[in-house]
Amino acid sequence: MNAPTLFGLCAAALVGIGLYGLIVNPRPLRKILAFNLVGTGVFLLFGAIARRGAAVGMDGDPVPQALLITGIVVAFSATALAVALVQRLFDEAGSVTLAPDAPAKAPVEPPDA
Amino acid sequence: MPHSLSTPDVTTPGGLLLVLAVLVPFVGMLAGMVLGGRGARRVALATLVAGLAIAIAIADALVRSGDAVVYLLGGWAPPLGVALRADGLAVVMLLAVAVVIGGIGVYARADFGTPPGVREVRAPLMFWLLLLAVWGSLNLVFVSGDLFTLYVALELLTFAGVPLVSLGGSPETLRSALRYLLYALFGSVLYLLGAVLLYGAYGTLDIVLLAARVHPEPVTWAAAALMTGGLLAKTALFPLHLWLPPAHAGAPAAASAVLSGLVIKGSWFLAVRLWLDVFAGVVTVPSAQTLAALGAAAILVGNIVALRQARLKLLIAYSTVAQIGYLFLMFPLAAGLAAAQLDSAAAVNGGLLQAISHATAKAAMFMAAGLIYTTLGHDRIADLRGVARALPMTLVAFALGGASLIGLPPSGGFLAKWLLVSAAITTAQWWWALVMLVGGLLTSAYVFIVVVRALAPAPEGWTPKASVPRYQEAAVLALALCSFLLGMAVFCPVDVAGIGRAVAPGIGSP
Amino acid sequence: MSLVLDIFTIVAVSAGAFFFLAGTVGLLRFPDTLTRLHALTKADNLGLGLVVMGLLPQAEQPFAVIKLIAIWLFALLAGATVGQLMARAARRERPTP
Amino acid sequence: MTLALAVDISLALLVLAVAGWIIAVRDTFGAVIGFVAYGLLLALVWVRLAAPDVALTEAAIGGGLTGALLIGAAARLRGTEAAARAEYPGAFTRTLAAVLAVTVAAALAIGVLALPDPAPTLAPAAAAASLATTGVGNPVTAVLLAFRAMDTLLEAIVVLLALLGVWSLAPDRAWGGCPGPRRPVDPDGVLAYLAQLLPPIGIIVGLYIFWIGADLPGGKFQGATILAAMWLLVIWAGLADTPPIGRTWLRVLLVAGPLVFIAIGFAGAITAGAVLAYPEGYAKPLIVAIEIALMPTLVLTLALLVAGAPQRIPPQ
Repeated sequence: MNAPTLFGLCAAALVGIGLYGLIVNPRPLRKILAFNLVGTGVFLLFGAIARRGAAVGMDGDPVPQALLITGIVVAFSATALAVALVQRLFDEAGSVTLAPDAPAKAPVEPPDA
Repeated sequence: MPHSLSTPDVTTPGGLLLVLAVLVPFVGMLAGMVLGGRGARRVALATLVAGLAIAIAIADALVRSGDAVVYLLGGWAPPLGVALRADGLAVVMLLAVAVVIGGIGVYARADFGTPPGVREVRAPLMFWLLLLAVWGSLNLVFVSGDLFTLYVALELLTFAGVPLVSLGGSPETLRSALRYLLYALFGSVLYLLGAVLLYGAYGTLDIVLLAARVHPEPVTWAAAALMTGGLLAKTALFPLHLWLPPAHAGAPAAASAVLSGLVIKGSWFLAVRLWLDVFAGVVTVPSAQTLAALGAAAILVGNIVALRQARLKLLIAYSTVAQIGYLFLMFPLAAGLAAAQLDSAAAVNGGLLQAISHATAKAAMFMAAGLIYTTLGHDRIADLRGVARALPMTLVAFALGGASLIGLPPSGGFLAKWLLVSAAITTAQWWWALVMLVGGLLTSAYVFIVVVRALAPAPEGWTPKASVPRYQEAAVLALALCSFLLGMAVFCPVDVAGIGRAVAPGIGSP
Repeated sequence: MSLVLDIFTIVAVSAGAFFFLAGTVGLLRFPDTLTRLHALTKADNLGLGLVVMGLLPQAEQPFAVIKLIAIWLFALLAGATVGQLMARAARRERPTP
Repeated sequence: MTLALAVDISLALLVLAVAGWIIAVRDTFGAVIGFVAYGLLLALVWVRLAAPDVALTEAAIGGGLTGALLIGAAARLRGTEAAARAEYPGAFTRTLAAVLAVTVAAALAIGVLALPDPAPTLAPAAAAASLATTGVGNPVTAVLLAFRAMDTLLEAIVVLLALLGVWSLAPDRAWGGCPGPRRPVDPDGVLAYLAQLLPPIGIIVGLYIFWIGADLPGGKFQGATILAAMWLLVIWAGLADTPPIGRTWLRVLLVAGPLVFIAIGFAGAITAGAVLAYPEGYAKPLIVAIEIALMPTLVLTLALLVAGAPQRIPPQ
């Protein structure tokens, strides 16, 4: 067992933990947190792969490391958009439930119907 | 070894056009953001023209050279660099999207203007900027040859699509947008996971290099399953479709057209790209059958639920769920043809045609529903009386779009389904043909109901709530005609979609 | 000489780690927000200070010394500010009897 | 080696424990606090994986900015906690989710153990190419701005697009106004004190991290995050307000970075034979120029993403 393998396995477990939370927890903010856990698991796996690619005096493969920076920034942007949506939903509706209402009444029926 | 994209990695003539196809819409978005208000709309409409010209120029370069158009960004060849590649499939999609975006742009000109006396209004500005962003992202999905760049493209598409859903700002649309965002993020993170595994196993993210390196082993299967699963969630294939109908039906009509006609095709196209080009030698016929089985379920469930809708926009949205199903029937058919040593291009072309004819027809139908809503003040299907009198052109467009969805000749939908059905019969997979037949019957039922209701005479003294500009109706009709006449593509002298795909793709072939 | 410095490093870092441990135990065991904050800020600042002090002789360049001290100062500043803010929030939520 | 492995194992276990706690704990606010700690632990993991650039990014963005964003939201949504409790899915869904999660994790674990040895790597190619042509000492920066410059350009567009998305959530009446609520000024408050003391130092640190990025770990994203944090600190202390999003200067600064990037990219098509290529000998100055142009864009975008949707028209 070496560090890349260890953290690779850790990444696999993180993805699992995050996926479970993403599906099970009904609160949007917790889903966003869980999504971030899955995301970090994916990044960690990529990091472990980068570390395995150490060669020619480099401590790791620079290509995945660079892509990781991009990935982290993209994940942050996604989180920001999701949080803004949750807050606006809270401002408008007073609650943030995601429970799928009967889809048929998505556009509210006007009273004269 | 099936290796369908066999182009050498050098920049080809016209390669620069691919960069332009991706960046010009984004430059338009950036410029529109600075100019704001009316400036944004002007920039967007100018970009629509420029982008269409670029797409046509790329098609010209492709047909002229008879091979894929390639551009090496920064002059760096993969695996270190990133290549843009457009084969026939990509170019057909580029062209189709440019046309549909153009039609939507003309239509939206009326709905998303800045009223006089105001410097800038939120919804119109956002619509034009997001429209350009959707376009740039889709073009990137079509031409990028790198799995990570494709991930960024998918995220761009999500970030452009989600605000379109909540453009109206009501709690219901916000909720749909949030649900959509969560599904989409879930999908892209699974996709990225697969891409990461592939890099770990094969040391490249480039599609062509990967295609040459992958071989059937657990890592590849895991990557294929994760990426496909993620893309299915983003495409809203049954049973991951629940986010789609409320999201697409709640948006403004032009935004619904973008979302339903175009956005979901991005992730679908990527799934096709992966299955035909990267995983061709890895995925098995049973897995392709599974995809198609989900597609078949989508066709049946989507159509039946669509039939039960009371609202026109929701009906059209559920019909999208069903039509997505057809898009996935091509996988086992292409595999079956390849396994029988036959040219699988027929099935692939069928799938591609289905994507294009649905894009045009669905955009036209959503926009038609928007015009009907404006005219009547509601979109209850039970009460569409007077539409035929007030909006004859629009009703014709709706019917033509519906005909394409049903698959009546000479529509694009007809040709698509004909190609798929004949592939199904050739490969002795008659059950898919049966599903398509039943789906067509159900589709014709709800299109028929809507048209008949709309043909009913208006009550005495009824007047439209608002009148719509003639050019909006013309834009809708033009898109619907595109879809209806797409079947004429059978007379096209060159098989454009097949260019740059040297070896016929073969799922499951050894 | 280097042996003396190494021993100093070991002693100081160990002492720092002990204070971190004590602070963590306090965080978990103390009854209310204010006492927990006390345990956290006091023990952690002291712990970090000792760790930084212990590491100073191991620094290879003068710039690294400056960076280490800066890290400690920033942590002190952040800890003090956050401690203040949390204490105020705690007092607002539950006025002292 | 065994000591290092012991450290790694405890770190991995700690990360997993915190992750599990984030999912399991009832109180969302607590989960968010846990997430910030998780981000810092992950930064340590990145150091252990010899990825200092990623460690800096993770600590600054993954832990810091994301944490700030989520803490604010969790505090506002505290009242909805009780209502959500009734919505927990039943045992069937939970079992299904657990099966799916375990399957995916197991598949990944098998994948990790089955990765080829020796690992395929682009490090030699990157080393050769970056020494030969870019003149940038930090190979990660060379990847970001030379070999895969397209991704970095698109990423700058991604953050901007996300900001547009956040802005699109403004109520119509607040369009063109200031993001976020107005923070009360508390001149004697400890936060205001910190907001006066820290930014000068923070700006120097941020610029330093940005500047060394060409040759050492660091770079524009990490530096920009620190600068954005300083700005947010000043805003939260009530010493300054967020700028109204209708301002032309703001919009120009927001798009300037990507536009300069694109312009230099297309100039490469003429001077160096390919879009996003750099002419011989000019690679480093041009890369630094792009980074400098991207810097204000990133600072503003990152900070405004945390600040949220416009909420109010400022009093004239």
